[in-house]
Amino acid sequence: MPHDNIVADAATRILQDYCDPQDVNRARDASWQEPAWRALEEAGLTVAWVGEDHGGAGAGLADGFAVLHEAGRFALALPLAETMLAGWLLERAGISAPQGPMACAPARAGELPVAGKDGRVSGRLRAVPFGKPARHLAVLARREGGGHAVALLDASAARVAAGTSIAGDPLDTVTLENARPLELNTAPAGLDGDAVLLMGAVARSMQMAGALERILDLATTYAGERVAFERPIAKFQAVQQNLARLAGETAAAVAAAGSAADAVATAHVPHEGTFLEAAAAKIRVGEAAGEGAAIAHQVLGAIGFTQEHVLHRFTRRLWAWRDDFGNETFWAVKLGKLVAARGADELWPMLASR
Amino acid sequence: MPHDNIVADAATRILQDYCDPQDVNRARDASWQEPAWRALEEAGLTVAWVGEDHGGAGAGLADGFAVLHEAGRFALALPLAETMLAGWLLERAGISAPQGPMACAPARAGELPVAGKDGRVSGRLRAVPFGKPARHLAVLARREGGGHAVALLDASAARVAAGTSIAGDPLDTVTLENARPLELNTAPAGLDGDAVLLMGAVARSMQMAGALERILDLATTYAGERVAFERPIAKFQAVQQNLARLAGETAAAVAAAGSAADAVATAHVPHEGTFLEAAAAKIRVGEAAGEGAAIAHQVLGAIGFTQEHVLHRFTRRLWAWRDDFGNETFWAVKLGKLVAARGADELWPMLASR
Amino acid sequence: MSSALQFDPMRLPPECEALRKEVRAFLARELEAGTYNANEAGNDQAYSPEFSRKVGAKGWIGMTWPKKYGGHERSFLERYVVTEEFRVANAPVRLHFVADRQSGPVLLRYGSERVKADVLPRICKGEVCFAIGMSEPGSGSDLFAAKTKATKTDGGWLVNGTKVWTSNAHHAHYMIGLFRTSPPTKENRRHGLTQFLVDMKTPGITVNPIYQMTGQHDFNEVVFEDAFMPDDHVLGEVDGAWKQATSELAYERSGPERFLETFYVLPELVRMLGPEPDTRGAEGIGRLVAQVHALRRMSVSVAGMLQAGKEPVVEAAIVKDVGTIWEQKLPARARDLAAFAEEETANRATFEAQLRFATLTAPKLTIQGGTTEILRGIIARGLGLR
Amino acid sequence: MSSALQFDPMRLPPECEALRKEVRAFLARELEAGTYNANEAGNDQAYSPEFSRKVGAKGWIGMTWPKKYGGHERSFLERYVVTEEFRVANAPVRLHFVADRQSGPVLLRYGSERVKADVLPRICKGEVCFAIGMSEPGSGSDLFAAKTKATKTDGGWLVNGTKVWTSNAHHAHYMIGLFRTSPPTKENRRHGLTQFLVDMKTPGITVNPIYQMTGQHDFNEVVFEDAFMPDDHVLGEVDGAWKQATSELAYERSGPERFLETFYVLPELVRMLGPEPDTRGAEGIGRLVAQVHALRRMSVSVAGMLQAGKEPVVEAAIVKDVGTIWEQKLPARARDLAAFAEEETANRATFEAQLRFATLTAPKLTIQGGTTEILRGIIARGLGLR
Repeated sequence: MPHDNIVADAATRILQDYCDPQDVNRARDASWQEPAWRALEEAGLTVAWVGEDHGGAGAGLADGFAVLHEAGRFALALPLAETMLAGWLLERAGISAPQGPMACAPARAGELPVAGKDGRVSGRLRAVPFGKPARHLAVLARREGGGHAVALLDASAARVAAGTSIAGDPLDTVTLENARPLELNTAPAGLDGDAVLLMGAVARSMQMAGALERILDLATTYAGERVAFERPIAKFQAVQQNLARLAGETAAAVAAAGSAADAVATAHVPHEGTFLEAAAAKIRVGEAAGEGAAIAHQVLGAIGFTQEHVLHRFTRRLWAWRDDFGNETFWAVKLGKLVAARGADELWPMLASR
Repeated sequence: MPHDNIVADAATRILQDYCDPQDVNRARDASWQEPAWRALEEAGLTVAWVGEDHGGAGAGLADGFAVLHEAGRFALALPLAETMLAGWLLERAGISAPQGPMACAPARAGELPVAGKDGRVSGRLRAVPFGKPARHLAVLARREGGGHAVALLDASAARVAAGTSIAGDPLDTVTLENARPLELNTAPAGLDGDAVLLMGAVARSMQMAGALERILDLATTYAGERVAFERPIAKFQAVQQNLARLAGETAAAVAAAGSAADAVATAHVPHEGTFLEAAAAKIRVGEAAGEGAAIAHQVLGAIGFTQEHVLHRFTRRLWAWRDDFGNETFWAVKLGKLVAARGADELWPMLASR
Repeated sequence: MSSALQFDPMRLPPECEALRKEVRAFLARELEAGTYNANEAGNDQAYSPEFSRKVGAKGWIGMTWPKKYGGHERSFLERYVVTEEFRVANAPVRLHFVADRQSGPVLLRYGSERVKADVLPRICKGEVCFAIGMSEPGSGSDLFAAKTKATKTDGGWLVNGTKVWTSNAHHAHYMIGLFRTSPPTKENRRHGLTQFLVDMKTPGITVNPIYQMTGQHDFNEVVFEDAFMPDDHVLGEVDGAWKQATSELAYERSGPERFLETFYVLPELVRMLGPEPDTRGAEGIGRLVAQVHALRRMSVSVAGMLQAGKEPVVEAAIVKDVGTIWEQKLPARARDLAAFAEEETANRATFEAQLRFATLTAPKLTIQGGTTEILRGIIARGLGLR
Repeated sequence: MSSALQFDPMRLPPECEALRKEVRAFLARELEAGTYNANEAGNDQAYSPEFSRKVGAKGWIGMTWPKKYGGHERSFLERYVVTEEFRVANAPVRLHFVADRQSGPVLLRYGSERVKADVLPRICKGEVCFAIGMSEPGSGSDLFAAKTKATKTDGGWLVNGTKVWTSNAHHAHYMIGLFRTSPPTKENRRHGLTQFLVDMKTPGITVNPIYQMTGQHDFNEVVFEDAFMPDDHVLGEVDGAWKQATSELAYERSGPERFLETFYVLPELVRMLGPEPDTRGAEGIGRLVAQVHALRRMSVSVAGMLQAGKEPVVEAAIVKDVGTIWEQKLPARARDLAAFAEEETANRATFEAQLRFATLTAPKLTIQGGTTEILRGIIARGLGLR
């Protein structure tokens, strides 16, 4: 998977070496995780979005999104996106990022903990991806008295109720009760709950686009190999038409996610265009995830829903990721309200401005 | 199209003789209409639902629905359903039905004219099918002071603004301003605006089911005849899969409409089960109309959207009929509210009771 | 041809409604007694010898079969009611369901007298679990490519080869297996396969699990190494299985289990949206209810035709095609509609667990027992296109 | 193969945005002046010599062609902006659009110098309307089954036969026709067809209207009876049209007109639902906007690749497939979403007229210029499946 991005190339090499989906799927335990994480960390990828003066790699947003695209292509089941997002959040507030896996919150709409005047943070955060394995938490909080703050917390400061996503990855409820952060800084203007969701939405969109590319590969390859009625099923028009639809969904996802990532990466300050792009990406990629996973499973048949086959590593993460940082419906209502408020005559100019 | 219903058989013979869709489509004017209408009238079909003592044929509800099924199979563009519905409404209130075409109102939710204490009727009725060509109108009105009344009006008592449906059939706005009815009787208990919509919905469902059966025939026959890439397109798996889907939509429509007609015909008094059946029919048949028309057009290609080909007589009426007497969305909200009010544990018993 | 699609408004006769009450009372008692948990997602897969024996004792297995084989000579419509009530209740029918639906009827039609007298009464008692050995590593939708070989030997046959995707094989007492007894001929590639009743205790049979992405164990690989099948375990004509394959399919395809597989999500969604949903929620529920009502009316209509001795092959295939697509899409629709439900709704945990299980199960609904593409091919053939 | 699907986040360069302003100002003036009516459903089909001449004078026809043929040597991206703004404005481009999009590029590539010097400058002035003569009564999707025959004669060819579904033929000054000059060969059934520039004034050509179910006249039957085509009207290789057919298709397929055909319904829906729609309305609008945004970003991406000299055949086919399905379903979605709009909304009449026209137009969007099935076949080939 060649691209013109040396940061993403580095990620690809590590993922190929340590996180091959077939190997991971065959692994009987989690022993692959530690060396894989170490390699990602040593390459600076986990702190890609942290400035060099805050202990990070200082990669651009675009490079980081390209890394997440790769992570999606490998159905990576490590908190890389989460740690990167946490790093981004800390960096925005000028807080140095620690080593080790982090979780970033809120990942669900309408859930902002509160930072009291004493600097302690309280609140319940549901559906936090990789909350349990995180060594630190980066949390956006609403400040008592107004404004927002970013808090870095040691995991021990939180009560974490472990859960799992439909992919089997950690999806946890984090409860903060007067938790004392390691650091707490005022969030810059514009960094509110929606801004965190937006960044998370684009990250997940890139991961999903990568996973969709891979299931298109898997299904296409399988169709060329699997024989039924004395010829490869790829020769059946019904299979061809299904795979063409899968290609269409994948293309829409790649285009929407890539465009949103580019928009976020190049916007000096977030604006309505960035919002349109991010919302549209999470909606359209989420729709493609549902449709695409269904088509891939239909093409692969029985083999595709065994544990043994690698397909489920991708499809289950597509089903999981579309729910994080606002699902399609959440963003659609938000986007629809904006469009309606701007009015009919502004719709085309808004689209054409992108 | 053999069935075990002599009333419907009579309708079939007349429709074959006077209203063959190919002939009607080729006709340069409306001169086919008058003899066709006369034949239907002479056979008593237009007043099928009027008791013999009120000048009608006294056919059962089931027979009448079977006639409408046939009318749908011929994409009949005459006010047969409307006149039958009007006759039914008059009969329910013990009013004798006149000869000639009638319209039945309301056909749209939330529009009930008011019958004053002086017996005069006022109100605006939109989207009344075949309002303009009707010689009489049968209208359900809300009585000042409570209850409902059925009014028989001479067409001259109303102001009718002519419109057309997407099928090119009359779809008119009828305005009544202190109109003096020829007759006005109190409606029996339970005969309210919803009851008229419900009866109309089942009538339209039967017409649509018939039209869907016919477009399945047309598309299947065409696929067997049309050659592309040196073989009939019926031999292409993509065409086969499309036609199988069309068969599925048609089957669902036939089953849902037939079941609702049976439920209405056999219910001594309307009950929740009748409502479920009628609402479900209009919803499911309306969905099948949209899907089915799209598939048929896709199979027939360019020829299918010429005036010359008969397909549009069916598809345009499917698009029109699904809007009359409440569209899918209208009934879905109504049905959904009922189900929600009854509660989750009553859902299955309700379904299983049918 | 198409106007021959028959879906008459069949109504279940009064005796069915009496039976329905009895079934519901039985299920309520068992639920109360803790025999099973209706809210446990995937519970319908559960294998419960205790429960199946009770069902057998009620006379609800082999309901339509002759009394001389332990059956009850009741109507297909009565069987329909039992099936749908059990399905909707998520009752644990795994042990007896395949035997009741598919295997028993095959034995009735093609089994030797000895086999019928031996096996059928035990099925009716709820003691016997069946598996179906059709698919092989190289043959899924294309059953007639099967290679597992039965070689004639003294007094019977020796079987060698491998079946895959065999549901229940790890529980099953018997399998109905499709084995190659002759090569296909030039004129008829479907020639040469024979159906056998396989006693799963036969030496030379190994069952290996194939786990699903849901984590469940349902599929198996079944390996045959010189496994001996006595002559009277041949079902029907040697080399002639292709003539026997289709007649049972009509009710295998059109039963209520063909659109109710994920139904449990719908009442839970209704519960979550509460008694006064907004327009969006009400519309969503209304459409889903209309669709499932239409499916049930189609399915009951086919049951009526079966009861009348007809063979509605195309109608049955349509029920399965439209039904499995519906039950497959239901979880996605429910997910959308639940998006704005209150976070703290009492049944949220139940709903989310069921939705997750339904989402993971959904892909296989349009594969198992004939893929969408195969079904649509059958429908197309019925329309005269092939 | 699939990971080669390229949809980079192309952004239109600044000169495009300046141009966009100019185009919008022009359209606003023409609208003001009454040259056309943006709200008239189906107006995009309108044939307006006055309007096309003005567009030509602005330099917005043949924008990417060499100046020596009257072109303007601007970028594909600039042409993209003009196309999408005209499309969204429902501007009456029927006279020049086909010539600009398809016929001109064919002439540029395969026309004789004399033909190019004669015809292209007149296209650029907005004076010349083109039709495309491909389909025949016996050949629709399968272009290579064409039978209309061109027989060699002194100094040219005599054409006999019939083309159908020929859009614009009743207005057109020229047609690009596909005629049989030799029989197909055993090895290559696509051999033997030749493209010609047809002057529609040629004696022996009769145009008969084929009315559509919308009531519109767009299609025609074109009958050739010994119509003479001079030798220098042959485009490209005699018998070798099959080599020429695909290279233009990428931008024929991926332009903004491939997903904006019914777009006019969407702003009208937004207007009807008002500034504060309920959750149901907001969700519906939001999803539709997300989908059309994604399509436009895909389409712009392909335009960028074309500008860079690439031939993104599969990507272009995907844009058309996904785009036409979207624009086809838009009217149905809008109908659902409008179901609870206030009866007396100011724009109801406009919305309903547009919705009706869009509903009637929708079926042909997945037929014209390559059916969904054909497009998906092309995509499948690109994936390496065929």
